[in-house]
Amino acid sequence: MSTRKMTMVQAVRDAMAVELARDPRVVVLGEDVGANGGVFRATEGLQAEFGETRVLDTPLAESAIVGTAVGLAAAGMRPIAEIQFSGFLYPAMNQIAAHVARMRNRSRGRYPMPIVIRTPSAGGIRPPEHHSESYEALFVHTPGLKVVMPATPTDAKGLLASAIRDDDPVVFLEPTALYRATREDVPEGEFTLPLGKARTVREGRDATIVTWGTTVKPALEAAREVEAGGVQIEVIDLRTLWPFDLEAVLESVGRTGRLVVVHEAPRTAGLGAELAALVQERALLRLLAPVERVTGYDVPFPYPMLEKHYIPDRGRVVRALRKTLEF
Amino acid sequence: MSTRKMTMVQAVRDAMAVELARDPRVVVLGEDVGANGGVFRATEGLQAEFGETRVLDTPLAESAIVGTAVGLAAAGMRPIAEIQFSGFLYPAMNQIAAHVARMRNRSRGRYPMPIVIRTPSAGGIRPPEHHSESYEALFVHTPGLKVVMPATPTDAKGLLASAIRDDDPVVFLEPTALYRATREDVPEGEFTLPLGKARTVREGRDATIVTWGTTVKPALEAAREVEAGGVQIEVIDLRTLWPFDLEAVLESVGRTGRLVVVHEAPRTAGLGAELAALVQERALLRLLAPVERVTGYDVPFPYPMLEKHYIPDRGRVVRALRKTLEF
Amino acid sequence: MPRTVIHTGVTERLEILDKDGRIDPELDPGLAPEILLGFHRAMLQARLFDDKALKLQRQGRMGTWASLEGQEAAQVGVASALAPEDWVIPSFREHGVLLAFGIPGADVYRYWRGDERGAIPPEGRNVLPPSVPVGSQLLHGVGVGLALKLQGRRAAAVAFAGDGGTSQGDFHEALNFAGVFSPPTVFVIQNNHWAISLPFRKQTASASIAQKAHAYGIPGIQVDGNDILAVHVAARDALARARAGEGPTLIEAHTYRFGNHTTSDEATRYRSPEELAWWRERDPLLRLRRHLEARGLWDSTHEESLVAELRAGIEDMVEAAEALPPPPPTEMVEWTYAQLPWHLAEQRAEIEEAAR
Amino acid sequence: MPRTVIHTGVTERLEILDKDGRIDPELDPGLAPEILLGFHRAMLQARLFDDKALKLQRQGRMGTWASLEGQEAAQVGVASALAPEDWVIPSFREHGVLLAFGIPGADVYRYWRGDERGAIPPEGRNVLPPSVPVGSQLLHGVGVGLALKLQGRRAAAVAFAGDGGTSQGDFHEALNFAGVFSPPTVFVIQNNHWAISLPFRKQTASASIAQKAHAYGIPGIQVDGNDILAVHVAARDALARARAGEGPTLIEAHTYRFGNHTTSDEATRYRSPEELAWWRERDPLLRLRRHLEARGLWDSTHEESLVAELRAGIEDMVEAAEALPPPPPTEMVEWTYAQLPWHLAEQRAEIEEAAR
Ligand SMILES: Cc1ncc(C[n+]2csc(CCOP(=O)(O)OP(=O)(O)O)c2C)c(N)n1
Ligand SMILES: Cc1ncc(C[n+]2csc(CCOP(=O)(O)OP(=O)(O)O)c2C)c(N)n1
Ligand SMILES: [Mg+2]
Ligand SMILES: [Mg+2]
Repeated sequence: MSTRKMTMVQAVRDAMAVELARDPRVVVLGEDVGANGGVFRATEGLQAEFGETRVLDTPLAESAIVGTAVGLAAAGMRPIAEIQFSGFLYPAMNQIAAHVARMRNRSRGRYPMPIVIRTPSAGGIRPPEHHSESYEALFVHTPGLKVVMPATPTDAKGLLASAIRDDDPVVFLEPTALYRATREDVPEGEFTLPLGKARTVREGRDATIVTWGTTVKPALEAAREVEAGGVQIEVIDLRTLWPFDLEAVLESVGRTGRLVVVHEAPRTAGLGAELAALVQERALLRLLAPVERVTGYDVPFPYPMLEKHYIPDRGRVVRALRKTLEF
Repeated sequence: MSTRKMTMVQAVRDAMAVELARDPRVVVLGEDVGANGGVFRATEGLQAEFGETRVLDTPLAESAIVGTAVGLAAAGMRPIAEIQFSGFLYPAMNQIAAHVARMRNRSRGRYPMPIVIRTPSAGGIRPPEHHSESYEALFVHTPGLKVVMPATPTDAKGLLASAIRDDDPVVFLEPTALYRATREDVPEGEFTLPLGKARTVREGRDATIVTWGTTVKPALEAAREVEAGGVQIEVIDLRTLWPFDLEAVLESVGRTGRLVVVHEAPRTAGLGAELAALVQERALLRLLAPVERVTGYDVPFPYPMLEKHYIPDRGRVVRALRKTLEF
Repeated sequence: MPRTVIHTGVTERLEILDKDGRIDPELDPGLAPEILLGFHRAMLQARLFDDKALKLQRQGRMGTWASLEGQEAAQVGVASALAPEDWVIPSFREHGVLLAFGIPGADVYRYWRGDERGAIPPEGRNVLPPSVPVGSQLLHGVGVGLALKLQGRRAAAVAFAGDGGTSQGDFHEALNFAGVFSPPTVFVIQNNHWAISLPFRKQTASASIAQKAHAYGIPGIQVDGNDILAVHVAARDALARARAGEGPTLIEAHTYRFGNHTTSDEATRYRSPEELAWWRERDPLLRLRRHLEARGLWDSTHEESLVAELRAGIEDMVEAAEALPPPPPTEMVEWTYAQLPWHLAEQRAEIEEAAR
Repeated sequence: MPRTVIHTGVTERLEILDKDGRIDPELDPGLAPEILLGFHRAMLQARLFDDKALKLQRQGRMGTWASLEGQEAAQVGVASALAPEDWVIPSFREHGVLLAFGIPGADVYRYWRGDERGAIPPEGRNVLPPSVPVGSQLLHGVGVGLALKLQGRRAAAVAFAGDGGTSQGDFHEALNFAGVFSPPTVFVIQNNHWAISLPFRKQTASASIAQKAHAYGIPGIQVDGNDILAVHVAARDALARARAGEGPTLIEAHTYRFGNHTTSDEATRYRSPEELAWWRERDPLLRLRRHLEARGLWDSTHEESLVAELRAGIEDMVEAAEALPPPPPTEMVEWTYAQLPWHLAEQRAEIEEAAR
């Protein structure tokens, strides 16, 4: 398979270009996705290539973007709806939760919803308010949705392509801080990676970190730092946040007996809680220490001056690892 | 303190009547809250008593109801916004999460949001779609909100009065199935109960059930059934769902070593997950069995024909209790 | 030059058949008698179907029911202009549209008895399930219309809402998208003057809903919604334009619900018997019957035998609806995803265990 | 009777000062020279303040910045009609409104440097923090207006949004509520013809935003938004009506942003230099200056000394903004609730530990 060096945002674009070319039912709609190529350039050149009927610049209305996608999907299209930042998912929440997530169920399979809702997500780029949010737990808690967040260019391409081909709606969260953070060889042309499979980023036997998106990096850094002390830390990138790869998590924690979950979203009722709940439910007797959570705090994502104190960093993960190892 | 027999919906009405009379800043707004007295009669007669400027029948728009409440609160009023059913909170989600929950923080205290968002919630009355939802986890996960759900007429009155007086926004979930389920003596006139305090409904030493709202009843029934076998089950009604009474939960589980959480909302990333996460975090070594969750399933709340199979009932709680007791 | 008029928006109302059954000769669409008799049949069926549902509800054999009585012309007038390949995107009160569009009455009853399976339209008919969140479905009308356009189909989408629905943000976003993308979508607002207890004059300070079309640069028209001819003609023309690629239309059908909002409501709490009486004089069914009678096309014998025939058909629908056994409890987890994920496989087992 | 006109909505546009600085004598509001000079000063200050922010941003001393250049008349025209007891509910581009309404420039800079404390208005001034979710703040304008009305205050609320903001459901819901409840709220839409890369003609098929007022039964007017006199007069009249209990108004100010959408944007990707040049000829500042010069009230010497004076003031604002030390990390948990709940007390301790 031939590859090309791509950043994550290029990989995202490439996945859409390939799927638009492959399946005439695929359409892209959202704010500034046309001539502007998206505010992050994730749709750069797509309108020029596929025309204004396949790549639609919409008026500024998120509920309408998603609600229109519902109608498009009901009538046989496969829309990719871009929400400009995850902070602006809320105006579309009714369409997402009341219709996207339910239409298949409500119509007993007659009107499936093969919709991808792509949205730049999470923090780290020092933007104004509402541009740094991590809302995965809201969507995980909403039955009928799948939720994905890639942490590498390759995963972004393969998972987005799978999401587009999936017959169920997928909320696809793209970490803005990673859009241009690295370049790597990404397969060209058609390429998919299975949804629902975690990725073991680093193997270890003494503790497991489960994380995703922006916090994979500080987790790895923390693992390396702690390993200087002679222990081995396993790092799992969840990738698909729901339905997630519980098997991989349980297999790892079954071996290590210790789990630290790291995520940017606020802690309370976040996805870390679900991980903790499932692990204690199914592996209580294997747990050598409580499941630790290293997360954003339970406050609105702060403005740029304090943002770095909010996002879990290496130091906080190290502390949690030490705590669990010394329990 | 003189009392009067009231159903829960009467108690809710009474709390609003007392607070409207007590504080001229309190206003009620929502759909059909005027002449009609609310679709459940929770605002019956309030408009006649306090006038159309204190009790406002609004056009049919939830975002506007909450968004208007934000402006009212910013300018010194204390609005009580009724959302006709919790299923219709979604259109107001942006106003709730982006503004109600954040305005105090965003303005560094200059514009507090003493808003109560009251909404009939949860299942059991066999209505059409979207009239039975339990969305507490969404609000618990949203920093800046308090979340309350009473299970008795007295709690409804005392907690709603406190919510109205509270300087922070409170999402007040009223279980429709309990609106007229019982009548009890409720204090007349001014009466408050503190937010953040759980209520121990039944004491026991062998296992703890934590629940709220509609599922307090099946939890109690299950406790009684299991106790026939000689064990004692403690039942805690959480009442304030966030920030909840962790102390009470930990104290109880610290004694019993076993916890079953019962709620109607879908299981995954529900509030039960947070309870499990906190308890294993702070009392792992006391746990004699995994925290069990008895919840709604991870599907949209079903239409009336299957609703009784969705809502946790005595049988399912009994099974969970047996499982935890026999672990 | 300085204080200049930049826009003048004129909004019209169409009435053809007056309350006494007389047709305005200039506007007479000249429909054949069979067509008019068909309208009458469909409206009568809708009314009897509705009446039966209310009776069943009182007997505990039906769930919450939203009555359409009084709105038969507004519903049948639109449905009668549809082609089989058109899409219907209903709200929760459009039983009359569904019946006239060929949805089995038994399915409609099933749905409102609390069974999701009642929302599956027969093959060859495209009707989205009733949308309960008021106004939200209008956006689906935009999306369906856009899909039809992209697919190059000569078909249209009709999306319904009530007067209350026009207050929702989604109404605005749908009509604005429709103005911009010009899908073959017809928006039909049945303005029955009440949204539960809120009268239209408190729903908006606008004099009409039709005039809101000017805010979106699309055509809008108000029709006497109790006049089957006016509704039919407006819908027919709007649909023809839509199918011809000429874009969306907003139709406001002025009508009234004779009954309670739903079986959970008590309309006497908020509206006057005089108002109801005023509207009952404008009963859409009576009006057409008067017209047919005046033309010698109808009489009470015809009426009686048609009522008997339709009632019998409705009894069959009830029987069919009630004959369907409730789904097994596990049914509830089967349809949320295309393939059952691990957690729902586990939960299905829980449901089975609980049902034992 | 049958096909009748039920509504005619006329929408007007107001222009007073033309692009060459000539006043239409019939519409001349006859403002005193000091007032006009005040307008000029405020507009120039806004432009220099904006320019400085862009420079700071390039030097890494400012966060993302949304430039107001070109919209000075639309902003100062409204602000100059405000009374101290009025409320301002801004979007994210209204720096010119804030400055002219008496908000310290240092605070505005602080806010956009990424410090929540910059959003606290001085005592006696009521300005809500910038609202980033487009359109959502218009509803706050309704609520504030309603509160003022309930409290019997003779004050008004002014809520701002852009052309893009009018596509949001919240715009619709706000204007509809305003029509129904008649709060003393003025909605000011700065139609700068672009919402990031979307031109106004793709934002809506409506010919104007002003005409949308007819959908809500409230007065609406379009003004030349680069004409400080037209903006001021329209705002003054709307505010007077609001304070007198005569209800809300929608004002559309036709204007243009000369710069990029924000410092993250590159406008040449989507719009032509010709369009920009056309609008630059209609620069709101130049236009007033031409007028003042023609009346002998201004010349280049005045201009130079005013620029120098304003620049010095702006340097002070920068200094004050930069002098404020960043808040301690624990600050982030202090303001979410009136009293710190247990979980945030714990998290505060975590933050302290992490900062060590
Ligand atoms: C978003 C939303 N809010 C509230 C409700 C509750 N509700 C159901 S019908 C209705 C009134 C609808 O009025 P209208 O749109 O005029 O339609 P009609 O009932 O008159 O047919 C309300 C408030 C709902 N279904 N959806
Ligand atoms: C709800 C929402 N969606 C998207 C955005 C991202 N965004 C910020 S400004 C903007 C364009 C706004 O255009 P307009 O309303 O015309 O105001 P202008 O920027 O021209 O002043 C967009 C899409 C946002 N802030 N809020
Ligand atoms: Mg109605
Ligand atoms: Mg704009």
